[in-house]
Amino acid sequence: MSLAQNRPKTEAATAGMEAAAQDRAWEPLIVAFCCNWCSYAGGDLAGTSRMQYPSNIKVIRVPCSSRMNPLFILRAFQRGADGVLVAGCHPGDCHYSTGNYLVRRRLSAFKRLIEFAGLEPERFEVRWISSSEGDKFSEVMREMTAAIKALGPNGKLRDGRWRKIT
Amino acid sequence: MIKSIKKEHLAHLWERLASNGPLYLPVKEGPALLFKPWREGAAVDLETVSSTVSPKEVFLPRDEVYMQFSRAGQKLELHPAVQEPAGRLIAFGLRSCDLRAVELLDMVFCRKEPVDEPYAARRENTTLVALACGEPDPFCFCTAFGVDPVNAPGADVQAWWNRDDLVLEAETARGEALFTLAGELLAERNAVDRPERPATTDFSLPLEGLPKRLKERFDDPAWGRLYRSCIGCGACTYVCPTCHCFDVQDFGHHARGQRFRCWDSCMYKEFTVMAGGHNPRLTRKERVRQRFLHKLQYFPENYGVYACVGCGRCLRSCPVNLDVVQAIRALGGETVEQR
Amino acid sequence: MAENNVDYSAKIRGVVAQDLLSGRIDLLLGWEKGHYWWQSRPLFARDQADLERLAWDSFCAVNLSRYLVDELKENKKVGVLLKGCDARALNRLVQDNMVPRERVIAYGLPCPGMLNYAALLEAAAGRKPDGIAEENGQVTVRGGGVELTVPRDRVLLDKCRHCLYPNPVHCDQLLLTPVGERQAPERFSAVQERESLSSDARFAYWEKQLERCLRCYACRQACPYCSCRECFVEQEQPRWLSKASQPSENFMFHLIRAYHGAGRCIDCGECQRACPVGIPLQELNRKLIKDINELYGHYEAGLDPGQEPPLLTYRPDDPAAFSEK
Amino acid sequence: MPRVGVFICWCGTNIAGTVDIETVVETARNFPGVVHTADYRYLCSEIGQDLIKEAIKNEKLEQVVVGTCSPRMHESTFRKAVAEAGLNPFLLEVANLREHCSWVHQDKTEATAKAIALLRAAAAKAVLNAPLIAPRLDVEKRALVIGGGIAGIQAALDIAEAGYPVDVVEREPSIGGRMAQLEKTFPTLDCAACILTPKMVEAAQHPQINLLTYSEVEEVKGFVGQFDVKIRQKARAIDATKCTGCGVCYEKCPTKTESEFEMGLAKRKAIYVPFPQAVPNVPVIDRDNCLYFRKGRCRICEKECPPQAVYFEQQDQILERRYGAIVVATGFDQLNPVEYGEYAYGQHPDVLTSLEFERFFNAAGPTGGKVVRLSDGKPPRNVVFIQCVGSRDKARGMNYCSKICCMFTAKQAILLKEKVPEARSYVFYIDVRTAGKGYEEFQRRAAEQYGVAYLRGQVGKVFPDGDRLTVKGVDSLSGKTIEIQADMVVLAAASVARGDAAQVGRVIGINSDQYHFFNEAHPKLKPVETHTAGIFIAGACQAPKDIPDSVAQASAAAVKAVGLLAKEKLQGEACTARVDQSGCSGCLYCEAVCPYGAISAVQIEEHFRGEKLTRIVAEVNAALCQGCGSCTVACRSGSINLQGYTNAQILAEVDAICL
Repeated sequence: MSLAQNRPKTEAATAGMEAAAQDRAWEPLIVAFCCNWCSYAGGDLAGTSRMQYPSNIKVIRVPCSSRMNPLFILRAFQRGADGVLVAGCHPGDCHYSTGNYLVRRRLSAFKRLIEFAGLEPERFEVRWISSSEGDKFSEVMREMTAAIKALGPNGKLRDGRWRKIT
Repeated sequence: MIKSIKKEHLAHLWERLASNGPLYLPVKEGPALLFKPWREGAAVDLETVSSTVSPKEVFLPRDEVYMQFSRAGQKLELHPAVQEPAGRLIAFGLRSCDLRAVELLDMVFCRKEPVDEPYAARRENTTLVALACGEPDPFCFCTAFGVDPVNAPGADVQAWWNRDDLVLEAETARGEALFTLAGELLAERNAVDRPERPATTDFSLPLEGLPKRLKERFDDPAWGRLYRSCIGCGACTYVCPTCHCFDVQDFGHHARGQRFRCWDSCMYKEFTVMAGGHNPRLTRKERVRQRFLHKLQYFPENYGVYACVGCGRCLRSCPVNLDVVQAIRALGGETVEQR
Repeated sequence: MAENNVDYSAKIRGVVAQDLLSGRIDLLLGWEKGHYWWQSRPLFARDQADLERLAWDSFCAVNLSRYLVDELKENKKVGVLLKGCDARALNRLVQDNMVPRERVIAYGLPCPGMLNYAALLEAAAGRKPDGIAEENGQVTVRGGGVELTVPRDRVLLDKCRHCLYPNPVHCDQLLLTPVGERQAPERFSAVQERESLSSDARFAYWEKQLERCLRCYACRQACPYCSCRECFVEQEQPRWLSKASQPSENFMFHLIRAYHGAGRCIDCGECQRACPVGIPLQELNRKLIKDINELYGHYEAGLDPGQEPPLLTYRPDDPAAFSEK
Repeated sequence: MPRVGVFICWCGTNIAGTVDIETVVETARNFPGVVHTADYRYLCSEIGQDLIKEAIKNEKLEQVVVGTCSPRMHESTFRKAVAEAGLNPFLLEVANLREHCSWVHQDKTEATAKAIALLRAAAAKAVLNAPLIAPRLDVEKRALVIGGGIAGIQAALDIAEAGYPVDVVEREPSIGGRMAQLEKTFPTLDCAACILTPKMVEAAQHPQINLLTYSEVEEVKGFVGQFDVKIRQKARAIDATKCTGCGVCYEKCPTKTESEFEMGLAKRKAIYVPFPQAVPNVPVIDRDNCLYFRKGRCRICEKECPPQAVYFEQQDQILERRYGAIVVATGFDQLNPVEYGEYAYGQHPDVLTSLEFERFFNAAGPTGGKVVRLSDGKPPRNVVFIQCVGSRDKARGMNYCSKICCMFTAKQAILLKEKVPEARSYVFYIDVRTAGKGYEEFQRRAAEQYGVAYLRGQVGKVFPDGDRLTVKGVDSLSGKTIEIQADMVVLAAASVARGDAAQVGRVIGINSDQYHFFNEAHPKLKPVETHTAGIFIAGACQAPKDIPDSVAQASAAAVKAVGLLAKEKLQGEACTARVDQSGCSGCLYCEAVCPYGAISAVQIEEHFRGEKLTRIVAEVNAALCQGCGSCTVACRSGSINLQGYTNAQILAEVDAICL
């Protein structure tokens, strides 16, 4: 069995960073969790309106932004996401009345916590995008991709093992 | 062969010894003392008697990969874990209790078939340097289990302090190889007397005939009193030099992943949960009893020796001060404590 | 306090003995001395003889509230000795429906803060202390024929240093005289210090701290808010995280452990005290307390069980920690 | 590993033009579980759907993944297809390869790579899909209309005419609402009472309509098809079964107080009907003002009442009833312009709101139908109408247009000219908005035939000047300052949501906009639905609107309600939350965050060391749950999970995307 397993873990933590940097043409991976009723539909509208944005964004549909367990966000970072976005209806417009009001509290607290742990603020964002805001959807996606590109690959919270098995 | 080195030159020695492979030694990390591979600037502490966590992870890492798997369509494929060439390890500064514990782990993992290959490989490649204890910690009670704080059988090198000199005596060929590696950093020495054996805390433990008495007292109500303060964490098992249970888990995704083993603790309620949900050790009572009986009855029955070395780590680390001494006192005496 | 140990212990013993012997309670949760003078461990007293061992001194750090969850399965009514933090812990458990309050008799013990053995060792300056005496906010450490006196504040447990509520709230009976107001402690100073660092420096700090995590879960087991029957950590379906000692897994565990206490953590510091490798866990919890207080109004978990935890409610005009444009 | 089939749609060239279908299909073949792959030009076509159905049968597929347009577009189509082939419809997962991929990216390599990632995520989720069955719910064949104004009356009549019983809850002692306060209506100048009163009577006499006046909704629980509503019927202190409506009681009552109906411009008695045409024509005793209720003496009305209908001991009644659908038509208020100090409202008796002014034209109104100054009883010569008081006022956070003011001002100016031919009207306006059939013509008539002077500009200040009022404004067309000596000033105060609209919305379970007008589910396509299924809105509670719009919306809401009531059973939400009781520790944080009250505590029994213990756990009412999943995050132990979007499924999607 490998002795490398015994390597000090701090090295393993940066291994993800190194591995990502080694990719010749690094492109950030951004996971966007969008609520079905507003933001996902906003994404659909961006599509129907052919509003281009970078393909780095990959959307996962959730019924409501209040379905967003912070563990999903950490999981994405652990498995190599360079940025994570949660998008929901504007406060007051929640399909389920109050979901995004709760999200605002939950994810504000969580965002500050992971920033406290050392994650750059740009890497985790929450945005309100309505179903009629196709333009905003594509703009947010462009802005976020640019911000993450400027930051470079994320090694923090990332699991060094993931790249080995993938 | 006896050699020595001045205390102030030790940093050079670490650098030299670490050049050939990881050099594990006690390093101060925050308030904890941990066996870690030496790195430039590491706060090596050879004074404190016992490390917070035992050095067992040198041989039994907290996690290690067994194999990899991948899946395409309906087909599942297994692949060996990526092997990296085995290198030499040096574990420096283990105490006599730690050495005794290594011996116990050997009994479990490599003295009998089936041999645990990853453990055996590490053990085979490791040079063990024992360090004699000066003044023991109040938690130390190793002498109760027949451990000699200044003399550790099984070590490749036995070291002890002589004022500001660290004196080292090679006991094996591996120990001599270490001297060769250290080269000019170690000075030739004439024989130096080993330090006197210090007194450790005397808890007056009734160890004579203990396994037999415990066996009779499996259902004693005293267990029902003893366990209550246990909060069910795994601190005692993880700091313990002889606890060696592990779990096997997967990491990855259903398309690809790896299977690894990692430390586990019999104090966790999930430890014995079976596939259908049944848990034979339903409450903390059964788990606490299991842990102490394993150390004090089952291990002696199987290997003829107690699986406690009196290092005192559980006395120090248990958040509620429930430890092996407590257990022996409550259930191990001529009569069972009635409260 | 140690000077008058016997008196206080005897006084407490007197009151609880009446309740225990009259059958008002079936069990009393208190403390007794451990192997060493600096250890006081949980006592589960059922009769007068058990009560003889009851001790109240400066080492009764263990929070007894959590034992109520299991002990109430076997006992009808349980009495429990509670320091300030322990009383808030009981409120936490009551609010989370883990403990039926009506089956508990809570005896409050105003607490001057518990002492830290490691700090006493340091105060003893290399000598092996064999006991202490306390008077007027001073602790005298005896050892090796010498006596050294230090201010009590210097040898407190970390968890007690910034205690805001040393007097137990919502108790059925207060057994001792309330202690005076603590001087305004700088509860968030460590958090602020960390906040002033760059992202990378913060990450490096936490990486170093969390690297030594054993995943023994003592922090969780000692914690009054970690009262779940099943923890996400151990769940198999789905497997949120494994027991692997990997930095990312350690981060995930500790960030979520702290996050699950968002708006719920009573800031008792048992997590940090229980940690065998001394990870400054309370900093993560306090970060959340500080932010939630800043964003959504002041809230102290455990003080008022009737007040809704801040993450279970909202105001339409709440601020956010992200852009709402 | 379940047997998975993956189907990729070209969508003509919509997907295939940007995504390399062949590469995607090749890659998908090796996804875990996949046993079958296919692609087709238009998967949503009948042939395309057949392709899926046949594969399900031939390849014994257990899960289906389609890479197509947005699931918001065709998920239901493919669910149906899957169901027709004998699979549970929820064993289908959609990867959005069009709106979220081929339409927003141009580089074929990039788009193809992303398509694979999205498809991989869908496949990873699919293998964890479980069959789900949407609950079938009963429908209570009765509707509730909240609010008895013209919108509520219309909705009630339409529902009743369709054959369903309707209860109308009106908080005032009579139905009629705001329209009852109007003298004439624009643009026809019909007498409001002449067209409203017959409707009121029709509602009162309709066998399917039950009027609950002087009543308020206290609680709405339940869900579409089964709303359980508590209605408080306030005690009138009159036995309505005995009362003949003769009016002797209020003739004899010695106590006077301000009439709400007359906007405080006239008095009414402590026992009263709000207006002569009130329906029902049963008085109410105003307990705050009645001498007997205040001081325990008087009882004149009781003595004088011929049929002995006065019944002081009457108590409020709580009516609990189940309804299948609810129409909310709670109307609006007119802004109290007292805070707009520049207009001197409240400082001078001749500064009025338009609704107050309206009452001057009514024969039964405070002035007996004469338009006179309240200060001296003389008819006014110069009347200044000020538009947009509180509307289109960004500075004060009131951005919207109140819609009806331009028209009612034109109407009042015309009525004024008819009553007081020598009077001159001046209208200060920002814009004149007359969108509506016949509206423009009507306003032009006011300006051209009735000589109403329209001045484009805003009034800076109104000051009392002796017995007259000086109005200072700026004509924005000429830029000149205008000063008018006015005898009366009429303020077109904004139409605002009812003062307690937000509170009412919370009780009913619908949300409102920043101005507290209730929100429709979609501004264009669902104008009368709300986000809560089974609750509809009509009239000015949704936004300011005139009578024809209110009536039209009321009929629309009625049709929606009738459509619902006509259903035998309703299909509930399939993706609902579910509790794993073994892990649930009963903290009930889930209950606290559930917007639908779908979660409650239940006691369960467990065995522990041979003894029976009881403990509390959470339970989900699947009929109430709408599947938002907020509870799953409040649950730290993951013991409550959302079917269709389980924790395991979302994690699998994350992993797959990060592969």
